[in-house]
Amino acid sequence: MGLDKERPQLIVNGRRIDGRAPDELRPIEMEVGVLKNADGSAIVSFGNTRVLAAVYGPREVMPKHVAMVDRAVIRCRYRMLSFSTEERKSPAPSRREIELSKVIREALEPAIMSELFPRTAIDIFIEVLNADGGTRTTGITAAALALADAGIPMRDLVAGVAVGKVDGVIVLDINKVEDMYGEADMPVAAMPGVGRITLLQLNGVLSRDEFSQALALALRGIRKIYELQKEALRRKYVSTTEEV
Amino acid sequence: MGLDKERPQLIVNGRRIDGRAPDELRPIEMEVGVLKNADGSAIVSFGNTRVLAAVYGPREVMPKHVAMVDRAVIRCRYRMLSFSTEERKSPAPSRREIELSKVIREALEPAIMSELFPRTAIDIFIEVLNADGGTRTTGITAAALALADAGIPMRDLVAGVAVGKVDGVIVLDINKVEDMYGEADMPVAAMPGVGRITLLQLNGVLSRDEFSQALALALRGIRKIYELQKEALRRKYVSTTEEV
Amino acid sequence: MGLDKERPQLIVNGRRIDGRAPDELRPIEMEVGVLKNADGSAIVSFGNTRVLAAVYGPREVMPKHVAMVDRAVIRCRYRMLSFSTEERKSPAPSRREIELSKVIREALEPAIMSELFPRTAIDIFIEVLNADGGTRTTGITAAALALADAGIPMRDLVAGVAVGKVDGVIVLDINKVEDMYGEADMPVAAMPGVGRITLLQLNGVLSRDEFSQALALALRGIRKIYELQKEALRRKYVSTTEEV
Amino acid sequence: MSITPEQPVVPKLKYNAILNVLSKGQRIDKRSVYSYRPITVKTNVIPNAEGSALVSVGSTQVIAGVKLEIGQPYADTPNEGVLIVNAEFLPAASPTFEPGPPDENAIELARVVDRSLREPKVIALDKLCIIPGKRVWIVWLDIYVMDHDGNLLDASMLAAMAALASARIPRIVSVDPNTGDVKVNRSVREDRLPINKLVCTVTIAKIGRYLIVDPNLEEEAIANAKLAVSISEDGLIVGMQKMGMGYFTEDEVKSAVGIAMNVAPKLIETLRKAVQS
Amino acid sequence: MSITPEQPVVPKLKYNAILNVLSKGQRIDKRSVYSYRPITVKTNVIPNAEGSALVSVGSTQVIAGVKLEIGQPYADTPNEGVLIVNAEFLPAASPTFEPGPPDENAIELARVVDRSLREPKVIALDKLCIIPGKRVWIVWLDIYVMDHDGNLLDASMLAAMAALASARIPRIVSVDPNTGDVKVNRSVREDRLPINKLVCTVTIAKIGRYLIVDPNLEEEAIANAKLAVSISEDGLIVGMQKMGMGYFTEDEVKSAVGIAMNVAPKLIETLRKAVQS
Amino acid sequence: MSITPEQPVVPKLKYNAILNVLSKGQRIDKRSVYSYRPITVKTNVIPNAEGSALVSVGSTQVIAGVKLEIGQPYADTPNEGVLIVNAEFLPAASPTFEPGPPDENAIELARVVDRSLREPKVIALDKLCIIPGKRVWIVWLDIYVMDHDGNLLDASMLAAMAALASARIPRIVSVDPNTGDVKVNRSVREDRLPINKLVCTVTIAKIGRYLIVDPNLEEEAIANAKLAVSISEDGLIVGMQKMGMGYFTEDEVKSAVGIAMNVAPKLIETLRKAVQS
Repeated sequence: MGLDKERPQLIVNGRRIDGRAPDELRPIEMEVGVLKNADGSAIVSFGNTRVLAAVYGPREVMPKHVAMVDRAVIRCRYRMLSFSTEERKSPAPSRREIELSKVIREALEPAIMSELFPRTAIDIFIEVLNADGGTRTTGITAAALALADAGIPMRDLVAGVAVGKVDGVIVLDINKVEDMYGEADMPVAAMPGVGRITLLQLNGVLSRDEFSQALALALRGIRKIYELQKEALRRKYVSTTEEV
Repeated sequence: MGLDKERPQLIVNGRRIDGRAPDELRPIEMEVGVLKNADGSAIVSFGNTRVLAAVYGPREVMPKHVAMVDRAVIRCRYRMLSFSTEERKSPAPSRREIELSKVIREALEPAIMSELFPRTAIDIFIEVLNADGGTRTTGITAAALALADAGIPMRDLVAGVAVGKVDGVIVLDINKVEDMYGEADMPVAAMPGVGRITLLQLNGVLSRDEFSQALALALRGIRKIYELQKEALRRKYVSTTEEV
Repeated sequence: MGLDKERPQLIVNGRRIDGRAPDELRPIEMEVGVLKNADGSAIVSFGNTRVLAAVYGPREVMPKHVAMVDRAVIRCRYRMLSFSTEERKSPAPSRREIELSKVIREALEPAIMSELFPRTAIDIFIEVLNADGGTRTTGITAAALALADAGIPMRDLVAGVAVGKVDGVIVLDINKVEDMYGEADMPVAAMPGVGRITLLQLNGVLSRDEFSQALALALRGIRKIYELQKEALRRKYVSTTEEV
Repeated sequence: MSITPEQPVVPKLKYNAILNVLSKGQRIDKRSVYSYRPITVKTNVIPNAEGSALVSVGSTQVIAGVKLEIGQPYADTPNEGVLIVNAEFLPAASPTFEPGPPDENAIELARVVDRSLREPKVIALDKLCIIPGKRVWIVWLDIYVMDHDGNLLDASMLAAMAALASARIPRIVSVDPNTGDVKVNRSVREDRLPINKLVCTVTIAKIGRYLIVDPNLEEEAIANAKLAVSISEDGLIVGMQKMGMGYFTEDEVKSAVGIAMNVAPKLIETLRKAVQS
Repeated sequence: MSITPEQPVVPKLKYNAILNVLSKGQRIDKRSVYSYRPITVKTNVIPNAEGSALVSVGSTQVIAGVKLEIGQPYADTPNEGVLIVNAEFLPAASPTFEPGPPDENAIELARVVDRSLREPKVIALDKLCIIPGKRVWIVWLDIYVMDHDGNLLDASMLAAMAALASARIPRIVSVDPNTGDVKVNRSVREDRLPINKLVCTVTIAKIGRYLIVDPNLEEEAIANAKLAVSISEDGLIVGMQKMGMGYFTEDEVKSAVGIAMNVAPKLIETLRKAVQS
Repeated sequence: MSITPEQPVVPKLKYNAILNVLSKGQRIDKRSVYSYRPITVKTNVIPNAEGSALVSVGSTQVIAGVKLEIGQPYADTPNEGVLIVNAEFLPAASPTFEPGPPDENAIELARVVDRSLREPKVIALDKLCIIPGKRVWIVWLDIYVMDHDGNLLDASMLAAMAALASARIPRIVSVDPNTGDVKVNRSVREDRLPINKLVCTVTIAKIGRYLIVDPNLEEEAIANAKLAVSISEDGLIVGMQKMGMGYFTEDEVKSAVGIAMNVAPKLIETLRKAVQS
């Protein structure tokens, strides 16, 4: 995590730098169906982290040779808009973005019933509008909503959150400052309804006990986010119905 | 425009920096059929601006999926050779070259009877040999000759010229210095025989009246260039006939 | 070849900077069949120059339009690993690597009976593990062994070596220091059994007599390398047979 | 290589319907020929950007952001800040957009916006010098099209202008004129980015013989050509770009310019309200 | 765009055979479920590299090399050296690998190795400063996969670690703190690159319901998912990465971590022997 | 990846015709086997270039230009200018050339020209130093093939040599040895670029068993292989490159070198005339 100089104290009187308790999520907002053209879309915010996800598909695959005879191919791109970060991000795809596109795809694959749509593609675009920690897990949470909004059959929603260790304390939903100066950052995504962990990364140092504790905290947080997802979809469904 | 320091006086006693009157074209040279391999080619000079255009087609399209069932696709590339500018130009395609390739293609499309050649491509290569202002309009003028030289049916020739505003005066066929230090640069292309404007850009600031005046001046200049084009084609036709 | 400052004396008492006589090869090692997956492979060392060659094919061509109806296409890539040179080499393909891939392919083409395998590809990958002069000729020598190891029918093996002129003396198998400070570097490859020269480049200045002398010396060296190649293949064949 | 784009398929029936209402001075979405769809402008939507705006024009959505960084001036303008404009069409915005670097359409859009800002000196770049000849503010203006329902240029110009006019400059903590070392505290933003005047573009599409403003996606699909006219709040023409495979007559061009000059003040007013709030 | 990869075709018979022996706590190549294939580590195989290692794990072969160059530190760590990790899958290594820049799999591998080295401070970067704020050693770590028979990550991590731990720093001949000019004599190498601790990764594959370590190519082809756990010689978890299109339950994750912690000391021991010699 | 190129289809009849005349010591275009097509060299054709030349060899046309810019020397030659050679085959030049960055043929051509200039020290780079170790002239030599009717290398070498030998250096207005600031007035060109000697290449093609110089496009299509020999005006061999998928015997190589040495003086003479005028 680097940047030792001027390292701020991250836990004061049991409270975190933004006033949260260790096991407290940031304020979460979810809006489904925000774009006209995309088959499904959602914007999700965890505090100042704000991510747009859009889904097209199942649709024809171009080039054709990429298609699979027994399932839809999932294509996924995670990107940070140039102005989403403190220092302007160059628009050229970074190695980080390439890796995250892969792990996010692998976090969503287990949930999508791609076997129902052979020879098609399902395209997932995740655009980070503003980055303040936890962008990949916020992106997964938004992508799951966009997939549902597109009417793509899923085994369960996928929700994600990053836990971490800061000033020796295991905390939920770390923000950018905690990520930068903390001892560990551990993004986790899961299908809460069926108990399946679909993304798990650790960037930092933990003992075995700390790891178990962090994983349990992440899964508790994910369950809360999952409830918010279901509510957001219900809201969309209700409002659409009302419009009719 | 920029570069305010050491800005030269551009109009002295009603004459421009190269001695021309405001409504005077630079010396123009046109040579048609300068390459052996290309189906059509031409070199056109407006003063020190010198541009080569070459045309291949109608010919088979590769890759095939680019072809259109009801017309030929027009492909167009505008480029500056590395040594054509005062500072060496990097050979990587610049954003400027990409934009100009598009607006030049759109300036030529209305003239080409592409509906006669479905499933083929007509390729237009414009190479700026030396740049002294007005390269895109010189390139369009050369490309129209190369298309005619290739025997491609056209509704009319296309001719172009850049007008501008320098030291408050609306002038015809601006050169590099006038472009750099002037108040406005406005490239125009048209099919003079049928009164159709096919390219129109303004880079600079004009009042509505100045704009009307500039547009009229451009169209007058274009008509003169058009006569020179027809003469150059006649010359080519006569000399070819004589050879036979 | 540049770098005049601190130029070392390259010939002292008729001996070269590494103690060799002018017509002496460096210690040469050859090992065939070093990889499991490749159809054929070999590692060859000339002194500290160490090159891996791997061959796949004849195999299906992708993309299909690259295939030829009357022969196999040969695809060849020469590369230097990042840590193979004194200053780290950037992994982006250099113009030098692109040229060498071509001349190496053209050095191997005459030997491969590609007409036996129409509509297929034979892929040759040459990876320079450590560079100390003569990497292209060491690569050709290794590639010929890998092709033989892959069971691809050949008119003859191809072997190569670089000769040079250092301190006025024509020498065999020049190393990096001799290449850098010498007057000429001349890589040669040939099919010794049939007397065919398949690669010939000169980087430096030679009189006509010196050139003839250098070429003759190269061909003598190549004949020795050729014997070592045949021995290496025999060794592989014997050990494989023994295993059975 | 610029290549003839694939023409969107518009059913004959649709085409006739559009032309038919146009002949009555109307649009298929009930608008008059010279009016815009509903416009919304939300500023400061991106906390990490020094300025930002999310603009919708009908269903078209564009987001623009401004990042300010310390850098070197161009050699020929040693005492001025630097403006760099980029535009990208997000693949989320349309089923026909593909991921990858900006194509010729996005590049053209960015360059038209750039010229429309640069020529009338919209940003007071001369006030963005920190150490003459050495250090100036670099103004990165990035435009992303999020949802494409036609007339991307006008929406992009509104977003760009609103993002610039609402941007604030981070605090400069220290300046060492000898080494060129400039320390910035990004968490505190102070003065507004200095803006000389507001500018908008008005895009006029030609359908058959009719001229309309703010074409939506269906109208663009059947338009012969478009003319974008950039106009500053003081009523000058500050840029122009003919787009598309068709042509205009001299009279059509003059009409289009007249229409644009009539419509522009409303757009400028919308901008002014958005950035004052 | 990351895209669902082509699934290798594994005959049903093979699949059943592998599962069948697994159900008896065995592997098709006779190994036990938690044991590695034979490992060899050869260091200093590349004379031009400051450090290098050729590692084989069964038929999988990886070569790693370290180049040390003088460069500038990052602005936020002015007194520390810089580590840059790259990985490439050579087209020689597998019929499915294509020439070209690293794909997402190679990039992921490099980044997992990078994090596993960076987080536990494997290299004492603070000892690689030459002129504070100006000149430091840049540690270029390049990993090339030469032959692919499964479990590229663990083999790559072993090669990376062995190359670093056997690297020696070229002699610095002169340093001018004012100009930042540093002269190096590359033909003389002196001190070892300072290493704080050894680290390895243990990759656990899930096949059906079974967890195994060090999957070979055939096992990887039928594995649902993999979990790589990076472990330092002092027994801490210093990195983790779930890979593949499947999932793990919470219990499976905990089991995998336990297995990794049991197996890691043997890998660390292998490394220690290789770099001491 | 270098890949076997598509072979141009040459009708058997044509092939036999060419071989038949060759067996009589003749060419299909009436030339003798060791003679060139008509050569024209026009210098100073590009006002913005410091040096330029348009060369035709039969219907083959090549344009070369020299741009001189102020830059930094290489670390190992601190007191010498820098030469950078690029070549591009314009898509205008042949129906088979595609737009895009230089392919392996263009890169090979540029590198052969580069070596033939560099090895015999054609340019007196030691006279192009402005501030030792800091500022030198960078000589950008760019070669564009405009029309391809065979033997691109010899035409390119002629154009390159003529462009260099006719180039003039812009006036240096001021030099500040401390800051490295060099001011140049590009509108005034003064001294010639210092040239030590003239160099040309002679390309010999092998068709069947026959050796010919200056192959045209049809002859190249059926040639087994080519050997380019670079020769300086003082009669030394200063470069060599075997090209193509065939081979030469030792005797053929020696014959080719002999032919090249006989023919070169005429090319040098052509160059001398062109650059003196």
